[in-house]
Amino acid sequence: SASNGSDAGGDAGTDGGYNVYALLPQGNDQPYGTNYLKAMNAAAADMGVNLTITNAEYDSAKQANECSVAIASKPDGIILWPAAVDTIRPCLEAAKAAGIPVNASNSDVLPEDKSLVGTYTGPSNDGVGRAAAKLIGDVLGDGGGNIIIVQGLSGNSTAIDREAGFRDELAASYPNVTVIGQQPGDWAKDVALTVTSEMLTSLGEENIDAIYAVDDTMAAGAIEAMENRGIDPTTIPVVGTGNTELGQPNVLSGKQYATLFQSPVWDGENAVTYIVDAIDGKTLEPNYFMPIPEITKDNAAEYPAEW
Amino acid sequence: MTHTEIIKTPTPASIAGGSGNSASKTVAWVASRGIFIFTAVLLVFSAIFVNGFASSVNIIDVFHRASAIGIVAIGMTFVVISANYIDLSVVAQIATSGVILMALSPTYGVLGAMAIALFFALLYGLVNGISVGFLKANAVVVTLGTTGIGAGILSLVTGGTIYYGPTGGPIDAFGDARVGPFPLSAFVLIIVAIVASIVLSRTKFGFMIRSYGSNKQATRLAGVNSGGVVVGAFVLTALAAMIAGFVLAAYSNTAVSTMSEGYDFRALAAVIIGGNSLFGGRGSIFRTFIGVIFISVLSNILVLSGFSFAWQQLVTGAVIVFAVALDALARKAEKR
Amino acid sequence: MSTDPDAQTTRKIVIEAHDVVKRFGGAVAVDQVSIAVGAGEIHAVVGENGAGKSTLMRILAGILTPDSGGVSVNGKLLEPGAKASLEAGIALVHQELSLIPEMTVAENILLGVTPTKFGVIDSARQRKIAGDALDQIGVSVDLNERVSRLSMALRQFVEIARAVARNPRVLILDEPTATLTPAETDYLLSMLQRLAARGLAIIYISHRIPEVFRICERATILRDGQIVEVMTIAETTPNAVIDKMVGRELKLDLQTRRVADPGAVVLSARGIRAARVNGIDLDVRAGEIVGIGGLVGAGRSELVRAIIGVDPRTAGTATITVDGETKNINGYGNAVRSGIAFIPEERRTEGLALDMTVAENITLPNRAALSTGGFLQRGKIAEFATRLANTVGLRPPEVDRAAGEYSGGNQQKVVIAKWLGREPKLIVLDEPTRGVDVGAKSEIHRLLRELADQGTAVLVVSSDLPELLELSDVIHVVRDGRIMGTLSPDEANERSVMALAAGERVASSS
Amino acid sequence: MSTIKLQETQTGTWNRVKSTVARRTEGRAVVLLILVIVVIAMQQPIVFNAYGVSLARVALVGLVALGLTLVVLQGELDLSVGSTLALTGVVVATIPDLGLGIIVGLITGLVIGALNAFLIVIVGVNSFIATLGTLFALRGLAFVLSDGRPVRVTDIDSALTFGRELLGPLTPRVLIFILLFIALQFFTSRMRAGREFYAVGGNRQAAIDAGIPVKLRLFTAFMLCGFVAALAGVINTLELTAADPTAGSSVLLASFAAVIIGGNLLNGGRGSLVGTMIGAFALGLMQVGLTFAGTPREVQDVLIGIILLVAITTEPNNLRALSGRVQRLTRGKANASA
Ligand SMILES: Nc1ncnc2c1ncn2[C@@H]1O[C@H](COP(=O)(O)OP(=O)(O)OP(=O)(O)O)[C@@H](O)[C@H]1O
Ligand SMILES: Nc1ncnc2c1ncn2[C@@H]1O[C@H](COP(=O)(O)OP(=O)(O)OP(=O)(O)O)[C@@H](O)[C@H]1O
Ligand SMILES: [Mg+2]
Ligand SMILES: [Mg+2]
Repeated sequence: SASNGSDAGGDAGTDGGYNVYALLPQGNDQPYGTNYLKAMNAAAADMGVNLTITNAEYDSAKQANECSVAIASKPDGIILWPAAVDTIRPCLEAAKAAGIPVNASNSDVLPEDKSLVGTYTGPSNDGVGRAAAKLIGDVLGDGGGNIIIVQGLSGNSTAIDREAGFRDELAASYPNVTVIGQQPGDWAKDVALTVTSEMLTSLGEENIDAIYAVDDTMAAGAIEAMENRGIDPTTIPVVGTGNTELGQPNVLSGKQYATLFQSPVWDGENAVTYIVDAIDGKTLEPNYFMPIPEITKDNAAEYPAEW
Repeated sequence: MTHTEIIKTPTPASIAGGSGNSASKTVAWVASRGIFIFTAVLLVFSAIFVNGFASSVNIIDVFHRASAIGIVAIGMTFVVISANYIDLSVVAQIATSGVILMALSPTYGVLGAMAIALFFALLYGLVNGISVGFLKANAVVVTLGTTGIGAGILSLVTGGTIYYGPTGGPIDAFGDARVGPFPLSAFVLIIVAIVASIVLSRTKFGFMIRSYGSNKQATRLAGVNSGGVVVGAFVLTALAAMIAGFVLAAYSNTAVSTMSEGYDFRALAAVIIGGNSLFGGRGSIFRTFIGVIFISVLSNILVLSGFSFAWQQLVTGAVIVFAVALDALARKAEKR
Repeated sequence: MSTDPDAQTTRKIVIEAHDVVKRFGGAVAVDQVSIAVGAGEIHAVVGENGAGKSTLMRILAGILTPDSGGVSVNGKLLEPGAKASLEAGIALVHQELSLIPEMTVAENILLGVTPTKFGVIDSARQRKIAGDALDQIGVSVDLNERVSRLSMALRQFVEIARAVARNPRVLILDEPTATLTPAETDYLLSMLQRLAARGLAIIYISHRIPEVFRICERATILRDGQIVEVMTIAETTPNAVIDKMVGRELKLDLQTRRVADPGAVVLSARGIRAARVNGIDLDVRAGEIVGIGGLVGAGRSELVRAIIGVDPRTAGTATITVDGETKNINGYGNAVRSGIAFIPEERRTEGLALDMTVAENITLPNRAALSTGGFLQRGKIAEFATRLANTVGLRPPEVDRAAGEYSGGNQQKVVIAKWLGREPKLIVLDEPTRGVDVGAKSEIHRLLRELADQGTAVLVVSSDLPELLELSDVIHVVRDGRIMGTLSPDEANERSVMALAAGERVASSS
Repeated sequence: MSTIKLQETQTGTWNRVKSTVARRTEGRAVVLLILVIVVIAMQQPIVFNAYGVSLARVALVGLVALGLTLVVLQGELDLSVGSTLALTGVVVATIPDLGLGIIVGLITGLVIGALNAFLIVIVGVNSFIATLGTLFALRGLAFVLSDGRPVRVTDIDSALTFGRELLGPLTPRVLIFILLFIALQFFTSRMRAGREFYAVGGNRQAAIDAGIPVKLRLFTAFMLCGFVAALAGVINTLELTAADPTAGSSVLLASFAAVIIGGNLLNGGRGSLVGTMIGAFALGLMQVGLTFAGTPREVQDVLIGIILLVAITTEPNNLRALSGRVQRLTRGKANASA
């Protein structure tokens, strides 16, 4: 069934190996993507899968074309990490028509498109948001309080999903917690630093009881913003996501109240594992969610940072 | 700060003097200085109406917003005034120097890393400058090409790794350092501005850049090595971009290959809002500096007032359109 | 102002200008000019460079709107704007060619009036009309050729065909023969007479008085933007016309011209070849003014530019000798450093940075002298610039004013002033007084003579024959990038120069 | 009646061919395209087998470039195409009735073009600056309207059918692209208004003097450019069944690249849509080929960067300038040694 000549990672051990396209919106241009790719390539090498990887740079039109390129080269399976989940229905239908199994990775497809994918592997971004909301809601206690959100790059679907989950969970379980400010930190520490500081200025340090930074890099920025103003970070709990090399030290030192361990390694590996299962026609659960352990000062040591 | 420029584009009409056109001359005078007035108004307005703007902590944030972009814009001014529109490759240049600083200081020490960054800055400046100055290629296209090459290679080499320095290390210390109420980076910005301003307005070289921007042919026929002048302009821009990379990296004590996305057009916007002419010749570093302050204050108060990213973009764009339209009308008023 | 003493025409007036005035900044280019031309008349408009001829024509053609006064055709006053004038049947052949380089001959001939069917170009008709126009003027050229690939002469005829194609009532030609050989000129003139015979009103501008006397019925003489007189050609003489143009008795009194005592050779060029320059040898001595004559397009500019390295040479060497030391001229920078000054043909685009001040323009070539340790010496600059401005008689001598604010003549003085600061050993001027008014012109001439007397070597390219004859100690006449002949002051006169320029003696080889 | 001969008229077919070739501006684009095709034929023949997909990519790269070319031909520039694309996409998606949405979207494009033209022609702002402003403003507007999230079209099924192959493996995008190319090529080569774009770009003063309505032509070009960008936005939205306010970020530079490689002179007056088309084919096919080969995106960026640099620095007159310098230098040496 091998239709393209590329023998990247091709391992003589398995019969020619499966040809799989991985349609990703990021790669070596992002920290997460870099480690995701490492794990993915390693897994592929083990299982004798020939991977062809694309990076659409979150341009959904580009990804759509790469999808049709993939389908045209008739691979055995496709791993799709949507650039924007709303835009992938055509890709999924085309793949289905061509009889190519597709698994979603890292960002789940919309419920109405669920029937078009074999399974989803990765974090529940919505779930990540909810977990963050729990952490913050619980630490604030029944009294609740005012919080601010440091968002990711505007329009980015992961960021959007996490925020949605976060706000839903607050509304559902923590009515006393109110979001009084939100600004994009563009996934970047320096931007997060500035906007957090500015929100502290405009809303008043005393009025802010907690900060949700959509990832650890930006959490680090938020923390530095507080330190720069002589605020003790432990007094305003910050919750991030990732347990990154940048975030973990802050958690260990208690500057960052908590984070959620999202493992690019798990993500990359399982994307490959389950596409192989899908190709082999195994019956699959609708979702294989990445375990998202809550990391705090106490257990951080047990979870070495991966990115 | 030194500040010499030809505020108006002189036309034969402007010595016609006499009746009628004195009115339009006043319009022109006001308009050509519009940005200074706006900036003043904006500052006063913000101080009075925007809660927390005047606080010392916020001044710091304004300068944090201003420093890196400002340094790039000041560098870019040399390319703009030499009538070469823009150096798109500053995006790649900033990231390159920032990443080199953070990634290599551990092994080569801070100064060693800076030296290596300097090498690449010069490389960028020379490739861009020679292609534009001697091969007479269009600057926009050339720098578009070098961006692709430079950013591509940087990303290939570093991946998306976030390089971060030890907390309290020299770079971090620089980033956090304050002089009085101001962050050190603010002084870097001001020093760069003063030096650049002196170079542009007082030195032989700056004079040649302005003259070249004003009339390439006449400058060449006066025996100036015009290609060399262009190379000089691009090298200065590259050096500024390098410094901006250092400042940006030090600010957050981190660097990553994507750290400077959007800095190309944002820097150009600052140059233009300052009222520097894209046709070259006309303009000053001081104008760019004011343009930077204007933009930084604007985004700062938009965040302070809780505007969403969407509105921030919209307002910024609208302001640029307004500023440049006014500049054009000013020139028309003079011609009349 | 009244033109009472002036010659009136009995013909039916087709086009008429009433007291038109046009200012450019301070300078009045056209001042209270009224002119009337009748059907079938060929009417000359003559005057020195900068007299306002082209400006007046651009006003007649609706391209420039006069500050006051108006233009009427068949007694009907025209709306401002080129379109109205075109529709009224006024066609202008510009002095500087105004064709679209990347368009074909046919497209250019019908530019602005392209025939269409439902917006689609009717290329059949386009080619037909263009072809007819070319036939009318009797020129054959490939209608599909891009104009950028045509010779200057051919471009000139395409321009004329373009005017004719609009079958106009009024045909205006602004120095159409400037780029033509006598044969071509001769042809053009008889062509114009044919057109006039068909009832066209033709306005004809030329610096070549004989042409005027050959085909024109009346001549309007402009000086400094004003009408001096309207003369009936049949009742006057060339000298009378020239005197009126210049406003003084113009006698080229060769006896009283400065006696040059040329010193050692300063510039020596051998076998120079370049684009449109085909092997030229040439020497210029200290204290000598060498003139280069020829028709526009002869390659004079290219010649001097190639010699001093402004444009690349394909072959040949040029050397400059300063106090006994001989250096090769490789590249322009090196030429300037070794004491050469160059005043280019295109003042506004090559000579000056118009939006910079006079002081800044003067500083440019003298930047080294005016700066220490890379820093400009502001005080020194002001003093230095003012001194030079006075030397060349810049009026007003305000060095902080933008160069673009000065009149053409004064601009040219600035261009010269900026080089005088370097005390050049060789000064090369290309069309030094083009578009320069009479007063400034004579001052520039005086300046050049003084320089020569002080031992500077001077090389002048000029299309202005009187100027060339007046200034030069020796004249090389160029044609097709070759020196066709060299004339000493006593051999040189309009006739002999023109003859060489037109290649008459070497007709066989051309 | 006598006629004079002023030029050696081109005789013989060979000379005709030579002069015809000499007139064209697409030389380097053709060379590059041939190169790409040859390499692909050897390395990734699948690019041709799956020509439907490849053409879709070419259309993706080239559609906006077609509009941009019209502006460049007049010596102007439009930096706002990417934002226009994003904004119109959002407009289309937010309007429930797809048909109505498409119409409003396209009108939006025309309006934006008119706005740009107004700033440039009436107010007198340099096009580079004016469209830099609208670049920011329109992107902001897209975010405001979409609240910074992708907007899914209401009538997904009709949108889906739009995205499917219509003619063989060709999707509507490809067909629209081809038709638009033919239309615009016809417009700029056979229609008076379009042909006069070359006059506006080649010698604006002469164009004005000849009575060409230059302002009108500028308006036309910018409005067409905005319209084409909007069209791209509409097509994206339909094909993807949703609009992404961040869309089109890469469009400007990609289209710009196609235009440049296509041999269009940025000062205007010289170039052609054919050139842009060839440029788009070269870039598009190359990208598809590299994607099939699984080449990392970074490598693709580097390659395209190099091609741009080579394309621009090898403009004939630039080279002539260079060779002139080199000659003089070498001569300098020779003389020195002599
Ligand atoms: N666009 C302009 N701006 C400023 N001054 C101008 C402009 N055009 C012409 N002038 C000035 O107006 C005067 C008349 O110029 P014009 O070209 O009409 O002279 P002319 O008689 O045609 O000279 P020539 O014989 O050299 O063609 C000159 O002093 C010239 O410098
Ligand atoms: N046959 C031609 N083909 C292309 N360009 C030409 C031709 N003839 C003249 N030109 C251009 O027209 C201008 C005038 O020609 P050139 O300068 O060579 O002649 P010249 O003898 O210097 O006359 P001028 O007095 O105009 O300088 C120059 O820019 C030249 O490049
Ligand atoms: Mg004239
Ligand atoms: Mg000349």
